[in-house]
Amino acid sequence: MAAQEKELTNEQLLEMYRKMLLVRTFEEKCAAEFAKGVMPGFVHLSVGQEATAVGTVYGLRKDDFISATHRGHGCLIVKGMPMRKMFAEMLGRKTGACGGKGCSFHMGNLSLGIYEINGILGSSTPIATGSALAMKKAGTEQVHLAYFGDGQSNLGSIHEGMNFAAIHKLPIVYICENNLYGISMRQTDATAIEDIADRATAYGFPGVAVDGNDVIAVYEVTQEAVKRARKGNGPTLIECKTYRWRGHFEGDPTVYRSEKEVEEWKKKCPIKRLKERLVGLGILTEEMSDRIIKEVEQEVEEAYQQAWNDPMPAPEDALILGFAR
Amino acid sequence: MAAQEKELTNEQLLEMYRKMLLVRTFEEKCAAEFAKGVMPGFVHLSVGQEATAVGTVYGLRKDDFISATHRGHGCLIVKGMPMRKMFAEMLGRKTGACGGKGCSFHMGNLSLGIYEINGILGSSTPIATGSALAMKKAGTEQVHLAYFGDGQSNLGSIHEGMNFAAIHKLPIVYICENNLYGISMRQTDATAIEDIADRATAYGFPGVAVDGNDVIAVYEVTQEAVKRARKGNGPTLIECKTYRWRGHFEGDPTVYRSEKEVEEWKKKCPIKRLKERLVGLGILTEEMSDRIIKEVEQEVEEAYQQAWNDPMPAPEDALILGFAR
Amino acid sequence: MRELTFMEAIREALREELKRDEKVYLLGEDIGKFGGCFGVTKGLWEEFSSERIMDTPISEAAIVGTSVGAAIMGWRPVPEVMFADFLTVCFDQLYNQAPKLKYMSNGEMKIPLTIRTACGAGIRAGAQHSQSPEALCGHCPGLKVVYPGTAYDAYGLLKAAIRDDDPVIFFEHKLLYFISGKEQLPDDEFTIPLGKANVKREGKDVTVVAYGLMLSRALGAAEKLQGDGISVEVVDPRTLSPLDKETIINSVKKTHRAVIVHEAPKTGGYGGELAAILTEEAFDYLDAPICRVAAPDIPIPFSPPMEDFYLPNEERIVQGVKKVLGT
Amino acid sequence: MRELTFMEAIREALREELKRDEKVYLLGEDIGKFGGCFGVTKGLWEEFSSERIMDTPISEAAIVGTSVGAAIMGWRPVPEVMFADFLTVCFDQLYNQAPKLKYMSNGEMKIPLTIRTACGAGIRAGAQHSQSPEALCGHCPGLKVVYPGTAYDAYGLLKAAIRDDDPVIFFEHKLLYFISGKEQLPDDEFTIPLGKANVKREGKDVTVVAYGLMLSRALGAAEKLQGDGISVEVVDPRTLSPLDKETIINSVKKTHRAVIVHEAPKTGGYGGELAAILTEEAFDYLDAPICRVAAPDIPIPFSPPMEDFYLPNEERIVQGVKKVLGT
Ligand SMILES: Cc1ncc(C[n+]2csc(CCOP(=O)(O)OP(=O)(O)O)c2C)c(N)n1
Ligand SMILES: Cc1ncc(C[n+]2csc(CCOP(=O)(O)OP(=O)(O)O)c2C)c(N)n1
Ligand SMILES: [Mg+2]
Ligand SMILES: [Mg+2]
Repeated sequence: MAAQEKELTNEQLLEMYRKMLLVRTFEEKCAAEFAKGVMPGFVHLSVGQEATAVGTVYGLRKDDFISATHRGHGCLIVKGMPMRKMFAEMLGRKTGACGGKGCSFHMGNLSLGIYEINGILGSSTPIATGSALAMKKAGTEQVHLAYFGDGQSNLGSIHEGMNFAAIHKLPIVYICENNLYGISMRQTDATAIEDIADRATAYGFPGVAVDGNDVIAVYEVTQEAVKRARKGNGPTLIECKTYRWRGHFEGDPTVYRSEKEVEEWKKKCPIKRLKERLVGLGILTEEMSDRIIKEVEQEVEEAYQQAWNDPMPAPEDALILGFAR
Repeated sequence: MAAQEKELTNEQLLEMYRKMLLVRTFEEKCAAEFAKGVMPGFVHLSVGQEATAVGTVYGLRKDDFISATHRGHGCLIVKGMPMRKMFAEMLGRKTGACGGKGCSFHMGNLSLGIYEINGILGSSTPIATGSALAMKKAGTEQVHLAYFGDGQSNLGSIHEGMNFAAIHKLPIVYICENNLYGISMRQTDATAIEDIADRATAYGFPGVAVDGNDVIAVYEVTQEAVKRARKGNGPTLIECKTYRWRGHFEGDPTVYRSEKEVEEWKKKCPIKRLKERLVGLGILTEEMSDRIIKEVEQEVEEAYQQAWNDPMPAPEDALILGFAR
Repeated sequence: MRELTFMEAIREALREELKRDEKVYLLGEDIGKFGGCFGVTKGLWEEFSSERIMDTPISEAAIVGTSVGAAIMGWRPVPEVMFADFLTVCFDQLYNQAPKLKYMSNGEMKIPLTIRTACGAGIRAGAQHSQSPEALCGHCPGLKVVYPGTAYDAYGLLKAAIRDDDPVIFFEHKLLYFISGKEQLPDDEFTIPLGKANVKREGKDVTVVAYGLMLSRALGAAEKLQGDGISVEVVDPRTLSPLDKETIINSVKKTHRAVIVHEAPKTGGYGGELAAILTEEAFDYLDAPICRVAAPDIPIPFSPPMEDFYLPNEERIVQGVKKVLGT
Repeated sequence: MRELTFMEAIREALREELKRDEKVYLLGEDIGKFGGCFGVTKGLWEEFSSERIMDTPISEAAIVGTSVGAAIMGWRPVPEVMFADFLTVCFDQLYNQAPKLKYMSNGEMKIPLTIRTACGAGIRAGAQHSQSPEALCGHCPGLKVVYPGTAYDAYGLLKAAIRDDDPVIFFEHKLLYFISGKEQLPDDEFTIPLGKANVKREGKDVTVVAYGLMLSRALGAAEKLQGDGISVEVVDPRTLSPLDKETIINSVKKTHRAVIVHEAPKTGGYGGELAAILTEEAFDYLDAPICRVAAPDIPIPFSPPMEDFYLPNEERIVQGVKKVLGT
């Protein structure tokens, strides 16, 4: 890891810290507003998983692509998605990421290299694989990062996507965000294996399990896989072991796990962990951290207020197919 | 193997030999009749793969079940399916295995422990897995053998079926009949792995690759897996490496492979191989073999003649849902 | 009498069938301790065991596919597909397997299987969690399609479905889980035969055919129209396959006018089938064109004003009725 | 003029589009050196490369799913699903993905994708290799559905489909591969716009709407009926979605009678939609009930006498026409 820390400049490390805070603050704002009843529909938050989002996306090229999961707000933010558009979508505003036609778990932005989040588990995997095929055909050395959760790794489409990528050595990195549960189902009940990463064996490309709460470790393995993919050496499956602090969706009473388990994982907070490391390295001070937190809070708050003041679509806008954009 | 040969009595070894000949003769009869134009539809023959059919099915209990593939006539015959009913089905007769409603690749017989052959690749895997779940629930120590080809192993349903069986430790044995091709696609082009058996790693149960032309080796690994399954220790994936001598379906010009490759594999004929072994062991003589061949030919011929003379269904029989049987 | 909501009625039906027949078991994602995504199975896992109420991996092809296999072996699985939108990830089991195996095996295989699934829009769940794909299932010969609109019907039909020897898909509109009030159900158990429509309101000027959530909207529209002196008969087919043509046709023979309502997009929806049947078999009784009231042919938008616009409402049903009455 | 069979016309259209636009590529099972299960793509792999004519694993969700992804990136994939019966193993891509992503992304994503698939009965392929599932596709808003009945139409429509920016499913009836004779096609390339029906035969007593293989049977029936002094107009919608209602309605306004023919089972088939449209929009012109001639609601049997009984034939179309004429 020392090697990576050397590769990463102090500025970069601080930027990663800031982005983790940004994601956390965004998600907590969502939670608070959802609780007020102003955010319709289903909202899946990634609080506790920020190291995975930041570690995987940070370091991608602008023209690289990601296909995040329903719990992927963090990935989107790191890839450059304006938070105002995200809030606006979640509030059903006309200015939202999908003009209000999507929802929290369908946001995307092609020009920023962000595929629409897909609501059908598994189905985005072959789609992302096709994007990687297109990249290979175009010879642009772009890479696609395709995310899925531990739970959805049991779906057939994921098998088909990974096998297809393997035979064509496509420039794709599969990221399994293993937060131990698919809604209420423990990964260890949904599969008889310990590491989802081992499934790479079935396709003939490397599989790596990594501590998903260690942003630098995640960054490191991702960058290695991205490099491999860019060079034409094919896919990698990375499993990031992490944990979601909140319910599956907002409102989930989480009867299926103990408070103790949650508390244990909160102790492993990825943000606290990076902070301690940066403080230890002398890059960050408490004061700096407080300042960043304040800036980030303001940034999130502003984005939210703008989104809040954005207009709702007209009912008949439903009929516009959106060709105009 | 010596151990197994000891376990298998001479009678059993001869019976296996006879069954392999029966399968071969049945298939060759199909080929000949198809060539005459009297067998409608698609016919997929397993000539060259007899060791896999006999080695896996021989030794099953009567109340065990199989789900064979479209190339599964051999498995059906060994499990006890009357050849007359098979020929009758393939000739579209009312007396056929499915009353003429199925076809060559939909035959089955529940009371003999034979699921209908499925025409949609992959889809029979979860179904067979459900049968194994039923067996576990019933506590009957039955076992289900679920077949699939190398080509179809890339379908999502196979992934989902095997994962489901793994977590419940179901009494099922998955048999991958790897004959190197899925129609024209080489297994080595359709996957980036050498042994399909390795895919068991993705589910956490054993995977074994075996020489699918060695009937005794196939029998041995299958029996071990069956024992394991019966004891409640869960599934096994067995990959039988073999080769089909004929086209994918009758009429296939096989442009995708060389004559030389076929000739090489014909040298590895599983029947010749068993014969030589049995002759070597002093169990079989040329004369005995000739006699068996003759008997088998007569048996097949009689079944065919009976089927041939069976009546066709009436057109309106199409409307009968078949409740009456 | 017991007072039950739509959701409670379904839960009761499941509980009773689980008790009655040990071959019945439920399986699906998060239906155990979690009680189901919408809470339908709450308490069943505690009352029965994890063998009778099986939590599954996220693996719809396995959920439905293993159910087909176990059904062949004589069990009576009741798989749940969390959202009807996900039927497409296991659609082969619904289209090529469950409904065909009996026929293909010349009657040897029976598939006593009831797939429950939550459908419908109105909860701001977006384009992939809000659909009503009953028309897809209505074109799979051999598959029975049930789509109840009341707690009473849901209870009686679900019990009948579970006891049926053929595969059934059972649509539960998720808005009905939450907005339907308590209904009176007899204390003694009962079943409602599949394939029997029900006249939910008698009338003489026009027949409105509606099912699922749309039933309550049709009844609301009928009430409003009553004020205008228009007498509306509301017929709920309840099961789309097999379809009780007779009740629907008889109603139209009486009223001479028909409006068909469904929540799915109009084109290719089941309303086409219903209209076609009336045109084939009650043509001479029809005094006006048949009107279909359905959603527009677009994916379902998320934002509340747009989603509300998407879903057929009482007002549009009222307009449809007025249209066929030429008023 | 060039003389081409149905299969040759499709191959030519593919070849020309591959030449015209390097973003076009084909993928599917055994479409390369093998030339496709039915031989449609024969010679293309040799002429182009294995990058333009990609053999795939047996993996329909990957075949169609990767195509959706590549289409988003600006490519124009033409995946082949070997038999239309297999669409169900990748149906999510057809139902929830390809047709919805443009809308869900507010127009940001375009999906220029043409899925080719061989459908239809008549080759003794049994219940799972003989179906005509166009009605399922006709209920996926955003998905265009093409089902040609002649070599000329197949050629022009396939080229238009490949150039279209929206996802298209293109049904090719496999009997037409083999039984259709040579047709005259102009030497110069042409396209036929999607969403335009075609009057294949003019007549005045009754309109028969038919597509795919049924078109030729409808024309055969029309010829026979001519002998009885009945003048039949045959309209081929050619694309079911978008549907050219106008041409069909205008024909019925002229003839006052309609028979709708399709090969898929009657219940829930696309004939329901067509009949419903006529009942809604041409009711006052109809002098008789609309008659649907379609297959019975059963899986497709294998044995020749039963399969022949299953498939609608000229005789049944003749009877349908006589029925609506009351003769
Ligand atoms: C095909 C399909 N099945 C089920 C669902 C419902 N669903 C949405 S999220 C989810 C859990 C996903 O678990 P996992 O993949 O581990 O991701 P996580 O939510 O833990 O981030 C489920 C079951 C769905 N959207 N699509
Ligand atoms: C879902 C699906 N896709 C494609 C097919 C067409 N098909 C039938 S057999 C076959 C090849 C199967 O290859 P493999 O699994 O290796 O079995 P083999 O024929 O070699 O015994 C194909 C592609 C099908 N029946 N179902
Ligand atoms: Mg998870
Ligand atoms: Mg093979």
